[in-house]
Amino acid sequence: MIALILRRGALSLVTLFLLVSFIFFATEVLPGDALDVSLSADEIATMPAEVMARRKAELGLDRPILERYWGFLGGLLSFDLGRTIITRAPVADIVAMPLRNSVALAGVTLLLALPVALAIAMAAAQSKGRALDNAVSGAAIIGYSIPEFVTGLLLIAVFAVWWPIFPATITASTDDPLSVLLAAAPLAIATTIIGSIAYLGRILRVGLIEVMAADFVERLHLSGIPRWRIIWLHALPAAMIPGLSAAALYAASLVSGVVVVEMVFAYPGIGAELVRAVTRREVHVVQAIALAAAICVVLFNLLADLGIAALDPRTRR
Amino acid sequence: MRAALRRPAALLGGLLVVLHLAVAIAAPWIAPFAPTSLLDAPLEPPGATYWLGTDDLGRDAFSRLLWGGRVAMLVAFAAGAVAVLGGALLGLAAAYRRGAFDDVVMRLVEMKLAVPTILFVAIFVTGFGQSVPVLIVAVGIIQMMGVVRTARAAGIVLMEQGYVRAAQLNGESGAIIILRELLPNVADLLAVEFALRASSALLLVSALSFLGLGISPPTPDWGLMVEDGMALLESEPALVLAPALCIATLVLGMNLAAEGLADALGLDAARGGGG
Amino acid sequence: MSNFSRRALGALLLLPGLAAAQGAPRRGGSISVAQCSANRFVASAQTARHPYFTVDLTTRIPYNALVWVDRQMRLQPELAIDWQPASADQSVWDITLRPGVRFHDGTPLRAEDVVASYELHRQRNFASGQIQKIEAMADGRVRFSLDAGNSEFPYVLAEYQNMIMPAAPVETIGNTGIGTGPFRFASTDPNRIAVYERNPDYWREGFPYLDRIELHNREGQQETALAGLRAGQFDMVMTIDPRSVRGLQRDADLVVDSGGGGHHYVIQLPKHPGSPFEDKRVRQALALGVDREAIVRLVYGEGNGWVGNDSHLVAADPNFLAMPRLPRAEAVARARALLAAAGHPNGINLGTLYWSPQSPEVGRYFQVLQETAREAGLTMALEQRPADGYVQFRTGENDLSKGSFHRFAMTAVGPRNPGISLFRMRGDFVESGHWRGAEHDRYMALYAEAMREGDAARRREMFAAMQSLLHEEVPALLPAGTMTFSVRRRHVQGFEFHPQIWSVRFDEVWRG
Amino acid sequence: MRWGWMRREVAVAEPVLQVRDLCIAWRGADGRANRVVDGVSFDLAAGATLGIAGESGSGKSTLARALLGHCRAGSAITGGSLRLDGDDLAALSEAELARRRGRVMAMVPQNPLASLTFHIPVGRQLEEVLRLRAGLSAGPARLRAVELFDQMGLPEPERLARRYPHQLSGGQRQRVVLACAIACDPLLLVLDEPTTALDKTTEAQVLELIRRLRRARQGAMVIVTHDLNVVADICDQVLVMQHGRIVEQGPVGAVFAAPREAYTRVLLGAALRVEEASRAAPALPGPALLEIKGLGFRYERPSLLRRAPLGPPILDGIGLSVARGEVLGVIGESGSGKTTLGGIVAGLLGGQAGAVRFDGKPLPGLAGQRTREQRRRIQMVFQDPLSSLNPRRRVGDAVMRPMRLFQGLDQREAARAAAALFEELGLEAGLLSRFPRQLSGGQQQRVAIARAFAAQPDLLICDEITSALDASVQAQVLDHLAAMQRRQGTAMLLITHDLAVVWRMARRVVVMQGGRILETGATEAVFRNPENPYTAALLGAASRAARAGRPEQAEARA
Repeated sequence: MIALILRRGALSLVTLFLLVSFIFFATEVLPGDALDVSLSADEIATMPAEVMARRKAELGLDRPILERYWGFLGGLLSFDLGRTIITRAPVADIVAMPLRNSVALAGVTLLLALPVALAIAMAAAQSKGRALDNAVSGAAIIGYSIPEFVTGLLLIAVFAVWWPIFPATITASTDDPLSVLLAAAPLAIATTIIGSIAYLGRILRVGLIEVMAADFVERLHLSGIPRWRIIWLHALPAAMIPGLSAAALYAASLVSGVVVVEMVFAYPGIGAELVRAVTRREVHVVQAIALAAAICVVLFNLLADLGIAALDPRTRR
Repeated sequence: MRAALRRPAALLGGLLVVLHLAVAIAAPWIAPFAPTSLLDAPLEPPGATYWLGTDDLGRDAFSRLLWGGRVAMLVAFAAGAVAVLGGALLGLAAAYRRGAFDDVVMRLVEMKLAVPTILFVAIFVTGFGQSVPVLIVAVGIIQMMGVVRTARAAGIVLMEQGYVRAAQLNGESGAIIILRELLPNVADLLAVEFALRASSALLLVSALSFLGLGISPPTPDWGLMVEDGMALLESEPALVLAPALCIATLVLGMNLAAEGLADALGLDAARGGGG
Repeated sequence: MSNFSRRALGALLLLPGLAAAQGAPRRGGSISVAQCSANRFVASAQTARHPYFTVDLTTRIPYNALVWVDRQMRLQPELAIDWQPASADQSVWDITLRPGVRFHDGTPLRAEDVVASYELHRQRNFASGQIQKIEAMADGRVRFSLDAGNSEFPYVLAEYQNMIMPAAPVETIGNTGIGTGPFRFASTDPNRIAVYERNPDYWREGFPYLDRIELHNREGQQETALAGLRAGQFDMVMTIDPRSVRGLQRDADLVVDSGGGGHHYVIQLPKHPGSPFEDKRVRQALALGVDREAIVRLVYGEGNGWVGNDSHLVAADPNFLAMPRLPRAEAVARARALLAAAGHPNGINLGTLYWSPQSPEVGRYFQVLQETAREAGLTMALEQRPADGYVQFRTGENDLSKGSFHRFAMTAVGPRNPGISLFRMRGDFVESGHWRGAEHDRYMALYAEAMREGDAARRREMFAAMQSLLHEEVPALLPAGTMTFSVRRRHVQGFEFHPQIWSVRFDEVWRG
Repeated sequence: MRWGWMRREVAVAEPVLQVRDLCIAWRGADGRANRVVDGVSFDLAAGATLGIAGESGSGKSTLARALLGHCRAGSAITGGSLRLDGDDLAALSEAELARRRGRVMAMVPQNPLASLTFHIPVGRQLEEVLRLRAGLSAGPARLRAVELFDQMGLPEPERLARRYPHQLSGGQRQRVVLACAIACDPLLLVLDEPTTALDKTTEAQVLELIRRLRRARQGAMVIVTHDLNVVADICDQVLVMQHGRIVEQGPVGAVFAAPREAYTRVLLGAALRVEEASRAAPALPGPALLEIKGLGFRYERPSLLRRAPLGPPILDGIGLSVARGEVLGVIGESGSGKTTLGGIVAGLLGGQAGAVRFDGKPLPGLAGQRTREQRRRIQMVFQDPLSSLNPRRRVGDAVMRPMRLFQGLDQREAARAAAALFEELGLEAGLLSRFPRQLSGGQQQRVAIARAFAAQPDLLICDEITSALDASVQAQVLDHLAAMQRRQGTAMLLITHDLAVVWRMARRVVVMQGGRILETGATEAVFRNPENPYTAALLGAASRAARAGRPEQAEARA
């Protein structure tokens, strides 16, 4: 197990290094830089060229790309994420709270969606090919087929405007306690949950159907063990195993991938911060967020591995 | 294929996709007006001339609806094809070569998982512009990495097959083995992958359009119509609901078709759709 | 004695021009405001209160500048009560500060604060680079020395970043958020929320009315902001898309305010060898062929926009010189005739026009432009580019020797005074399409003369002559523009929107 | 040892199990019903043991499950009756069946590893049956489980009960599922292929346990197997099935001694009969074609970036030689390293220790490092005929490809040569344009052989080439192979676990176990007088069916 964790760690470091380099150079080839995009057309129309050049030099934007790259890597090695280019603020300060909020949103979503997805998958797997299964899989596919922003806007129209029982947009602050923030975000959570249930339900259903066809299920059936017991005690843990890695990747992608939901509901998460950082060309913030997202992938994968190890004794050595 | 069509859900899915495709292809001939012409006063109610009324620039909403799937479908299907072809070749090559090449490919796949999709597209679009070919490549690469994993897993199994080993023992080149021996045997898998990738690409494109990174005006596009129409949702709901319904039925059709195809081929569509 | 100072002296204590509110204003209460315009800055916790890193719309909540521009684009005193050129060529200006003003922390406003503030602006603000020297003088006066004559310099003092902050080194000035404005910062969530509370010592006696303003940033997310408005979370949403106006006006609970003017777009026409725009007749044909009224009617709605005159001036500007209007059929006929004369009897393909979603309606704007130009035989393709990095993209490398030139592309233009706006058509700037030749030289000579001219009426004549030159030469196309809009619930009163969003004031807003 | 839980009194006169005209059909994806059990009838008395023999696809496993009233999804009993202890299982509801399963009838499933829940310790799995089916409470169930494990001959039953299935050996797992099945002392015990997954030594022990159970119990027992040796060992009656129908049934001794049906004879013919003379071809004189000295192999150390199991040596100190035209049999069970040996000689695996010389020159490890000529001269035929042909290509392509590659023939010449080769192997030339799935297993394997001979090799490696084939076609394939081999004078490395195949094809044999060579010598000498006890066990297990047919053996059993 420890060897596995070490191995994963080493691989992840390689991935992270590639990722950091990719983002650095990818953002470098884009037209303009942080200063340019911080100025409006009106301002550029009036700003003399020499003033522009002086400001670039002040911000270090005129240094050769490799020099900046090494500087950035050096900073990373000493756990310094750097500072924003324009405001010279520590990047860690900008990223920390939105990251917390996104992890919380992903966590709550998963926590609420998993049991529902599980129940749906079990209902469907128990009656494979019959009306209930068809209805549930159909609903899952439909849930999977509707763009998130449509779901979100519809939820707002129904539950905030026509029948105002929930807030339409989140007015809580980035650094409010999580309880306050999440309480202000019922529709945002509902939107991510709807998509998650559809996705997780599909994966779990397939896993469960597969396991229900396994030899050990047949043996138990032929021993006269009741069906509920077979499903709960024998099949379910086995079905969770292949689903776990997929669920972990999904959870990791939720952290940085709910950009649309964050935008629609103004949830103060890392996805919206990322969009802002990209459009403002704040390379260091983009880097930090991408790193955080990558670390989430690594961590969730590790959690999945641990979960699999707990469920599947064959992987423990 | 025939077995897939015997399932009612898959049949419905296939019909939806074929219908949408047919309309998209035939749009220039069957649409009563050009989709971009400013014909009349804005927001005319539905009537004999304009079946769905006019939009807020005075264009025929019905004609725009008929045209509205063309580019999105082009991007989705082309990106699906890029993803499936590229992903299959890369995945099979990784399965064939293993070793360092495999390691590099798998790191790339992992990297893609770690880079948020939006960031990836934003960098791509900012660098190369927001044109249809750029979108196809960007969305194709995003979808490709999942295919790489699937194709590699299938390839590793195939590499153990006698006919691959026989070819290796005869000293056949890697390209021959990948193209002759491996690729034809993952065709079923790739057909399902294609349907899944195309539907997921369509969703992604609509999300990107929503964020302003996807298809851009003056292209008539359902996603843009939904986004545009949201401001008028209360007074002109049809301008939002009609294109939204089109997107939903098309994606639904592709998903149902993928599921049915996978079911018929004994594959696992849900897990293929992840990653 | 200049026009400015006379008017300024007449308005020594009270700001005129703010419309009277319905009924007797009530004191107290709080409102929650959302705004949708793009904020170009990434603020951190340290800088969230700095005037450079707050949303443009909100700078005049905690801060004041020396001068304010009213809805008719006229200069009004704010922290300065008088401004006078101190040299005949208009290159030295003396400003008299309003007496008795205190910052939020209780310290009085001194000339040194203005000097320190402008040390920052001189280095950072796009329009303040012309300031060579700032000196604090006796009896609350400040002297600005410019690099050249600028008769419109007081407009610079009203620019959105040029707020007055308590003196501090350039590196740290402004971070405290302390200003002289009607409200002071209570809390901030960078890029997201700012909460302001009433400044009891505001220099405008009796103002403000409100106790508290909560500002929520919903940049680019108008639908969410409006949903919040309808759901009762917000009392007001600012800078909304003109297209939404029609629907919002139908709602009896809501009031839509127009700023009476706003931004528009410049389409730069590259004039390098081989470009179709090298030929003046093609440019003129384009100016005639684009149906400007149709853009206003379809994109903005009747009365919500205005027809441009191919200069960077907005129609709200008193110096704006409207172009002669032709019936549509005649304009198209003339455009076709010009094209035929230029050797394109069957019309001409102008290539790809690049655009960027700098405001929500741009996409529709250029679709109408494309369609109406087609009627006159001018075809073009449209290609969207991301807003991010766009200004550089349209500029290109601009190296003719390498065969690279700037692009046939649009850019947004803000509502500013002629001194800033008309300067944008200078030949060495990309927006003029690198306009060259005798007419350009005449244009720039007129500009230089106007900038040295102290008399407003004479200046106005020169500006008119410059605009006429542009009508004839069409170095760039500026077809039409929009008003700015905001929407509020009925109980929010005393609010007026502004063509320059950074000049919006909340002093007189009250809650009914 | 006491067998105290078997107290059931059964009237001997009446059969416990009465099957009449049983039909089971699968409904295919195309909607057509396909009968897999067709009109099967038999009786089984208490205390009797019935062996159901047949090859894969004969419907014997479907029949076995039906004996518990169970049909897999997609199949159903379409006719006949199945009376167990007076009830017609075909007519009972699922709930009534569930009440009887485990108590009245129980099953020992085919694959014990897959049939045990992998994430639950085996003790708890047995306790579950005891608690839910035998009605014991938790404490007694635990004690009883340990007791049962002990009776099944499992070592240290208390510790073993805490282990997970994958931590047990194959024999131990078989004993665990056996314990689960007999936990409630069922009237009818069905064992589905109880020894297939086991090596010969363990198989003998498990069969001994089953025999003991049979003696101690009064209920009836059904053993489903493809291995007639097992039937000969423990059954009193046998029922031979083919394509869902009963081909022959009767007492074991009678059927084996005088099979009435051709199919039964073929099945029996596949069994090893050492009495008959081997017909293998002699070696050609001359220097050795293949010489292996001190060959060792183990998988690579795992690098930081790659995970590879660092196993014990797979091969250790292997030395052998093959002369031109000689057939060398390599015998061993799975895990003996015989397939690895074949892979190394063929060029599939590299990185071994020791020396491999081919035609006097050192032979590089991987095929890619060998010369084109070496690659041509060494060819291989694989175990699974279907997987050795690309399902998406016509079989003609497969055979013509080496001809074009090595002999530089053009399309027409290659087609002609392929047709000729097909003819030699008894295949019609028309089959050249078929896809592999359109051919039978025997035809597929002959195509694979044709592909190998298309390169005109000097050394052919055959890895278990008959193990996936029905007994009836094995002989045919081997005959064609032998004829080709003789005509072409090709040397062969014949890797197999089936002693009958070696007996038939190879003059010389090598016996392998655990990566080492135990014994080398002339096949006749080794088979008749094995020096090594392991070889003796292999031989003993392989020839029981043949002996069962001889009267003296049948009497001895009785």
